[in-house]
Amino acid sequence: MGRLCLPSVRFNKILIANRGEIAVRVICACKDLGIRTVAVYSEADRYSSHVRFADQAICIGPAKSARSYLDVASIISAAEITNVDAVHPGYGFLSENAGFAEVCETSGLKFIGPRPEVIRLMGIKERARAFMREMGVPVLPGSPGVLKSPEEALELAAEIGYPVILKASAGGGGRGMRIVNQPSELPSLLAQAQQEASAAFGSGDMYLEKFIGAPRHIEFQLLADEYGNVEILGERECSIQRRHQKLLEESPSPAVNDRQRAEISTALRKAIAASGYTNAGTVEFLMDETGKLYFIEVNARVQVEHPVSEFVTGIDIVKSQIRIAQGETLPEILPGPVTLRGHSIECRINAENPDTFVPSPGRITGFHLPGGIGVRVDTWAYTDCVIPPYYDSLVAKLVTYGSDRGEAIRRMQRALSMFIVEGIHTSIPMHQRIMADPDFQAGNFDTNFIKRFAK
Amino acid sequence: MGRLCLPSVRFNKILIANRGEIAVRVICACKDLGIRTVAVYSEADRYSSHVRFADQAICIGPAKSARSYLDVASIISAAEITNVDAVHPGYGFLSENAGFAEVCETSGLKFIGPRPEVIRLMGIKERARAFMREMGVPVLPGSPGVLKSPEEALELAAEIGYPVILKASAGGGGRGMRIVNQPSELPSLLAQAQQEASAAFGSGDMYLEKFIGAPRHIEFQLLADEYGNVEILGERECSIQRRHQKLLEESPSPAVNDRQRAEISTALRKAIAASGYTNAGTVEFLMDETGKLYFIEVNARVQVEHPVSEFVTGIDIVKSQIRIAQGETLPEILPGPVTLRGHSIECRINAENPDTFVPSPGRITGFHLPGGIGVRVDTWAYTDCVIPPYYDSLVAKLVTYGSDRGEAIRRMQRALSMFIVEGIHTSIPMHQRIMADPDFQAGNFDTNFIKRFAK
Amino acid sequence: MTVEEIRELINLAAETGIAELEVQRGDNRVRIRRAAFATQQEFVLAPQSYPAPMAAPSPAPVTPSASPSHEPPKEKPSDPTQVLVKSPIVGTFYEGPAPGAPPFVQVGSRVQPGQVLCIIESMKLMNEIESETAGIVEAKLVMNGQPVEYGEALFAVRTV
Amino acid sequence: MTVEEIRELINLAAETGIAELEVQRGDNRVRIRRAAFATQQEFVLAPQSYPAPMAAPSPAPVTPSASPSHEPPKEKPSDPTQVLVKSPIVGTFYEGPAPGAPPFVQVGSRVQPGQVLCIIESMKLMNEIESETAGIVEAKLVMNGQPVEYGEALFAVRTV
Repeated sequence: MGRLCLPSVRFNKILIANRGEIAVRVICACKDLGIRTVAVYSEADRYSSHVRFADQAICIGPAKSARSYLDVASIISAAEITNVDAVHPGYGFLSENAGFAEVCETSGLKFIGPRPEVIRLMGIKERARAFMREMGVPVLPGSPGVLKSPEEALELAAEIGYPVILKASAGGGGRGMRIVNQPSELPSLLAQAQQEASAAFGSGDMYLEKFIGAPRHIEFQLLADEYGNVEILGERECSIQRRHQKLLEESPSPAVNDRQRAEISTALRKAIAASGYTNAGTVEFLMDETGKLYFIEVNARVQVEHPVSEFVTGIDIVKSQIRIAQGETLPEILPGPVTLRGHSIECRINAENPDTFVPSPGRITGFHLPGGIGVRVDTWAYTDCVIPPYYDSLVAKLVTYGSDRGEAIRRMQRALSMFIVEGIHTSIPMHQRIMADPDFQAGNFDTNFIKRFAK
Repeated sequence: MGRLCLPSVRFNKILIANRGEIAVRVICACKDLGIRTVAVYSEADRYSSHVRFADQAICIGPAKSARSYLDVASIISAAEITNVDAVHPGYGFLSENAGFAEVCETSGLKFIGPRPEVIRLMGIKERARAFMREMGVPVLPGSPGVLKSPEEALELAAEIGYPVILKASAGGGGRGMRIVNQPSELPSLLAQAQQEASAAFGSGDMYLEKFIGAPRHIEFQLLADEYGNVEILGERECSIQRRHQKLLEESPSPAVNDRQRAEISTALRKAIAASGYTNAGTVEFLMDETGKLYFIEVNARVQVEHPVSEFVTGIDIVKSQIRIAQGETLPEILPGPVTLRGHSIECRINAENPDTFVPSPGRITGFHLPGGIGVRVDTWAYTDCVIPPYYDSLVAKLVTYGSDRGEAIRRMQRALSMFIVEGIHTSIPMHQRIMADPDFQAGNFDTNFIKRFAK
Repeated sequence: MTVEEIRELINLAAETGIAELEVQRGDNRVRIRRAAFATQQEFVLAPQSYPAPMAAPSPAPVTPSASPSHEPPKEKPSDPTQVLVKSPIVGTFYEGPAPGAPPFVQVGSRVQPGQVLCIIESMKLMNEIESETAGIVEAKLVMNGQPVEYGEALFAVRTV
Repeated sequence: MTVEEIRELINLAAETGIAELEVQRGDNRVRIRRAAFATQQEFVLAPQSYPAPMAAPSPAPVTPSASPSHEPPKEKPSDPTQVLVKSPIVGTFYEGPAPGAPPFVQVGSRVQPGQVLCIIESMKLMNEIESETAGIVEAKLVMNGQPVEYGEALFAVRTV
C-alpha cells in the first residue's frame, strides 16, 4: 500500500479520444462516476452512439483517421475549447502514442494511461523484453536488442535454434514479422521485414526470437496506481486469432493452472512496480507446447477484451483507470482482494463475411440484441446505423458469463442465436461454428485453431 | 442432502405456457440446457419474440387471456400435439393454478413448479399462515382461519389492536383488501371486501391481520428439490410499489442485516422442507417500523424480480427450476454454497405514462437497449413491435449489478439514460426520479414511498 | 381467372399459412408456393407479405424468417362468397370418422350447414367441426393427422 | 395474356412477397419466381434512401433528440453564388486580430481572395482564416470567442 493520504483530484469532464464501442464504454464509466464527457468525432461518425451519449461532442476532422482520430492538434484543441480535465485514449489510434501523452501533459490535461516515458519503454519491444528478463519474468529466448546486422542475426539464430521469428521493434498487428526455418532464408527475410516495418512504423529496427509453432496466446491484466501498488486481474486466453487479429477471448485460460497464475502474477507485480508503470495494462505471453509461458510484450492501454476480466473479477477496469488517474489508490478503488469467480467469453462481432473475413460495411437495417442472464453487450451500433468503411469492423462485443466454462459456452450459443443483425454480414455464424467445435469445447486449441478450423 | 442416486429424467422439449419477457426468459434457460421449446401464443402475440425464438410455436386462441393463456384445454392440447415432456408456467396466468398443475400431471406432463396440493395449500393464505406459525416462522398477528362472522372479526380486531387489514383468502394484487381503523367501520368494510373478493376470485373467504402502516415488503427466494433439500437465496426488497404493484426491486434489502437474514433463512429452510414444497418459490414478509419481519404469503412460482437474486447469488433460478423438475438434486445443481456478493436492482420498464401510470400500448418505433458492464436486460420487445393492450404493461426488465448498492444505483442511472423507447410512454422517467431521490439513495423508504414521492 | 381472383388465392395462402396452393378451374390452373417454404422450416411465423424494413425484398444474408420485426399482415378485402373454415381449438385434424374410413368431405363436395367436415382431436376428445354455410368445398388445407393451431384454416368453401 | 397483365402479376408477386407464382389460362401459362429467392445470393447493401422507422414523424412521447437514429440531413440544393467559409480546424473563433481590436470583416464587407476573415486559435496558435473567393459577407455565423468544430460554417459569402 502506498501513500494513502495524498489528495486525489476529482475530474469534472473527460474527453474521449476515440470512437466506436470503446468510446461508449468510457462514456459508461464516466456516467457511473458522475463525470461529464466530451466525444470527438470525424465527419463519418456524426451519427454514432458515442456522439449521442456524450454530454458534448466536437467534430475534429474528416473521415480519414490521420486527419481526425490521429490528429493530435485537433484533439488537444477540442480538449481546450471544452475545458476538460483529462483525456481517455481508448485503444488503438493515439492510445500508445507517447508523444500524444506528452502533449496532453504539457497542455495541462491528465492522460489516462501510463506516463509517456513508460509508454515509450514498453513500445520498444526489445527494451521491454530486456527489462522483464532482468526482473525475473520468463522471456522468450531472443536477441538482447535491435539486430545490428544479418550476421549477428545468423549467429543468434544458431544459438537459439530454428525456427526463429523476426519482429519489428515498433510493430504490431502482424506487420514486419517473418518466420525463418533455416539459415539460408534469414538474410532475405530480414531485409523484407525491415522494409515492411519501415513503411508501416517509420522504423526498420528488428529483433529476433525463438519461434513457437503452436503457441497459445495468453495475457495478464494489470492495474497499477500512482503509488506503486499493482494488482494482477488474472489472465485471458486469446489464442483464437486470424492473422494476429483476435476473434474471441476468454478468462480464465483453460491452459493456465492456479500455481502458474500465482507465479506469473507475483513476478509481474514486482516487475510492473519497478518499471514505474501506472494505470491499466496487459502483459502478453506465449505458451509453448509444454505449457511454459514466455513474455512477449506489454500493451500500455485498455484492451478490447477487458470485459472478460471484468466479469470474472467483478472489477470495472475502465472506471479503475479513471480513478487511478485521479490519484486514488488501489486499496481505495478495489472492493477487496482480487479473486476470480466463474468463466467469461467474448466474441467480437465484426462487420465482415464470416467465411472470407472481407469487411462488410453498410447500413444495419435490423438489429436485435440478445439479453438475459449472463449476457453483456458492448456496442455503438443501433437499428439503421451505418458501419463506415474507414475504421475497424468491430460492431459489438458479445460477452457471456457462467459459473464454469461450459455454462459460459452455452450462454454464448444462446446469445449468438438471439443476436440479429440485418443489412450487413457479421462474424456471428463463424462464432457459432467455433462454439460448436469439440476442440474448442474441450479447451484444446492454439493460435493455429482458425486455420485448422477453416479447412 | 437427499437420495443422490435417484435417476433423473432429461427433458427433450418444454412447452412454455406464458408470453412476454418471462416466456423469453424460459426459452433462454432451455437453450442453455439444450432443451427444445414450444411457445404458445394468442392471436395478439403472433409477432412476439417468444414465438420467434422458440423452436416451435402454436397459436392457442384469441387475444382474450381467458380463451388463450388461461385456457387449460388449449394449452394441454398444444402440449400433446407437440409431444413435450414438461410445461413451464412462468408467472401469472396459470402458474399458481393447482388445477392446471393437476391436469398436466394426469396428461403425463411434468409441471415445472410445486405439486398441486402444495400450490393449493399455499394459495389458501390462512392455511399457509397457520402452517408457518406452527413451524416457528414469525407471522403477523391475525385470525387463525377464515372469518366466520363480523362478530368474530370484531372480537379478533379488539384483541390484536387497530388498525387491522381485511384480506381475501384467495386474493392478490390488492383486490379484496380493506384497512379498518376503528370497530364501527368493520362490518361494512368486511361486506365490501367480501363482495369484491367473490367477484374477483370466486370466493368471499376473508381473514384479518394486524395492519402495519409503513411496512417494507421483503421476500426470500427459495429453491427446493424433490428430495427435501432447501436453499434460501437471500432476500429482495420490494417496497417501491404503487397500489401493490411492484415497480422496482433490489437484493439484498438495505434493511435486512446478516443476523436477521440467517435467522429467517434457517426457519424457512425447515418450514419449506416440512411442507413438501418443491421447485422455486418466494416467501413474502412485511417488516414493521421496528425492523421485525412477519410472514404474509408464499408465491408458488418464479417471480418477475428473480434476476436481482440471480445477480447477487450467481445462481440461474429458471435453469434450476427445470433441473429440479428433471429430478436433479440441489447439490448437483448449485455450483457451491449459496453466497451473496454485491448488490442488484431491477427497474420494471412498463408501457405506461410515468406520471399518471395510465397504460400506453402501441407500436415501439425506436428501441435502443442499454448495455455495458453490470447491465442485464430481459425483454420481449424489439424495434417496430406492438405492445398489445390485452396483457400486463411490462416491456422490459432493466437489471443492474454493482459491488455495492451505490454502484448498482449509478449503473442503473446510466442504463436508464441510455435506454431509448420511442412511440409509447414508459416508466423510464419515473425510475430516473426514484434513482435521484435522496431517501431512495439512503435506503430510507417503505411501501408508501411512491405516494410520498408522487407529491 | 382474373388477377383479382389470383390475388385472393395468394391472400388465402398467406392467411392459412400453407406452403403451396394449386388451383385448377377447367383450363385455368394456379399454383402458389409461399416464400416461407422456399427453404426448409419447422414452423410458420411471419406472413411474408409485409412492408417492414427488415423484410424489404433485399437479398439479405440472413433467412427471411430471422427477423423479430414481424409486421402484422394488412387486412385484405376478402371475397364474400368464399368462407374459410377455421379450427376453433388446438388439436389434431382427422378427415374421416375413423382410421381408414372415407373422409367426411372432399374437394368438390357440396356441404350443408351443420354437416360434419372433419374431427379435431383435443385432449382425447373428438370434436366434430361442422360447416356453418352451404357451399362447395374448394380446398382442403390440412393433411389428415396433422396438428392444427387455433384459427388455422381447414377448408375453403365457396358459398352457393 | 397481355404484357400489362403479366406486369400486374409480377407486381402482385413482389407486393405479396411470395416466392413463386405460376398462372395458366387455357393455353397460356405464366410462372413467376422472385429474384430474391432464385439464388442463395450474397447480400446487396440496402438502399440508403428508405424512410427509417425512427425518423418517421411519429407522435413519440420522448424528445426528438432522444433517438440514436440520426439520419443525415438531406443535402439541400445549394445556391451556387453563396459560399460557406468553414473552419478547417477545431479551435476558438476570434473576429479581430486582438482583444478590443475591430473585427477583420463585418456583414456587408466586400472581401477579396486571400483576405483574412478571422482567427481560429488552436493549441495557443493563431490561425488566420482567409477568404478563397471575392464577394460580400452576408452573414457571420459564429460569435467572437466561441469554440468551433472542424467543418463548422463561419461566414456566408455571396460571390460577385
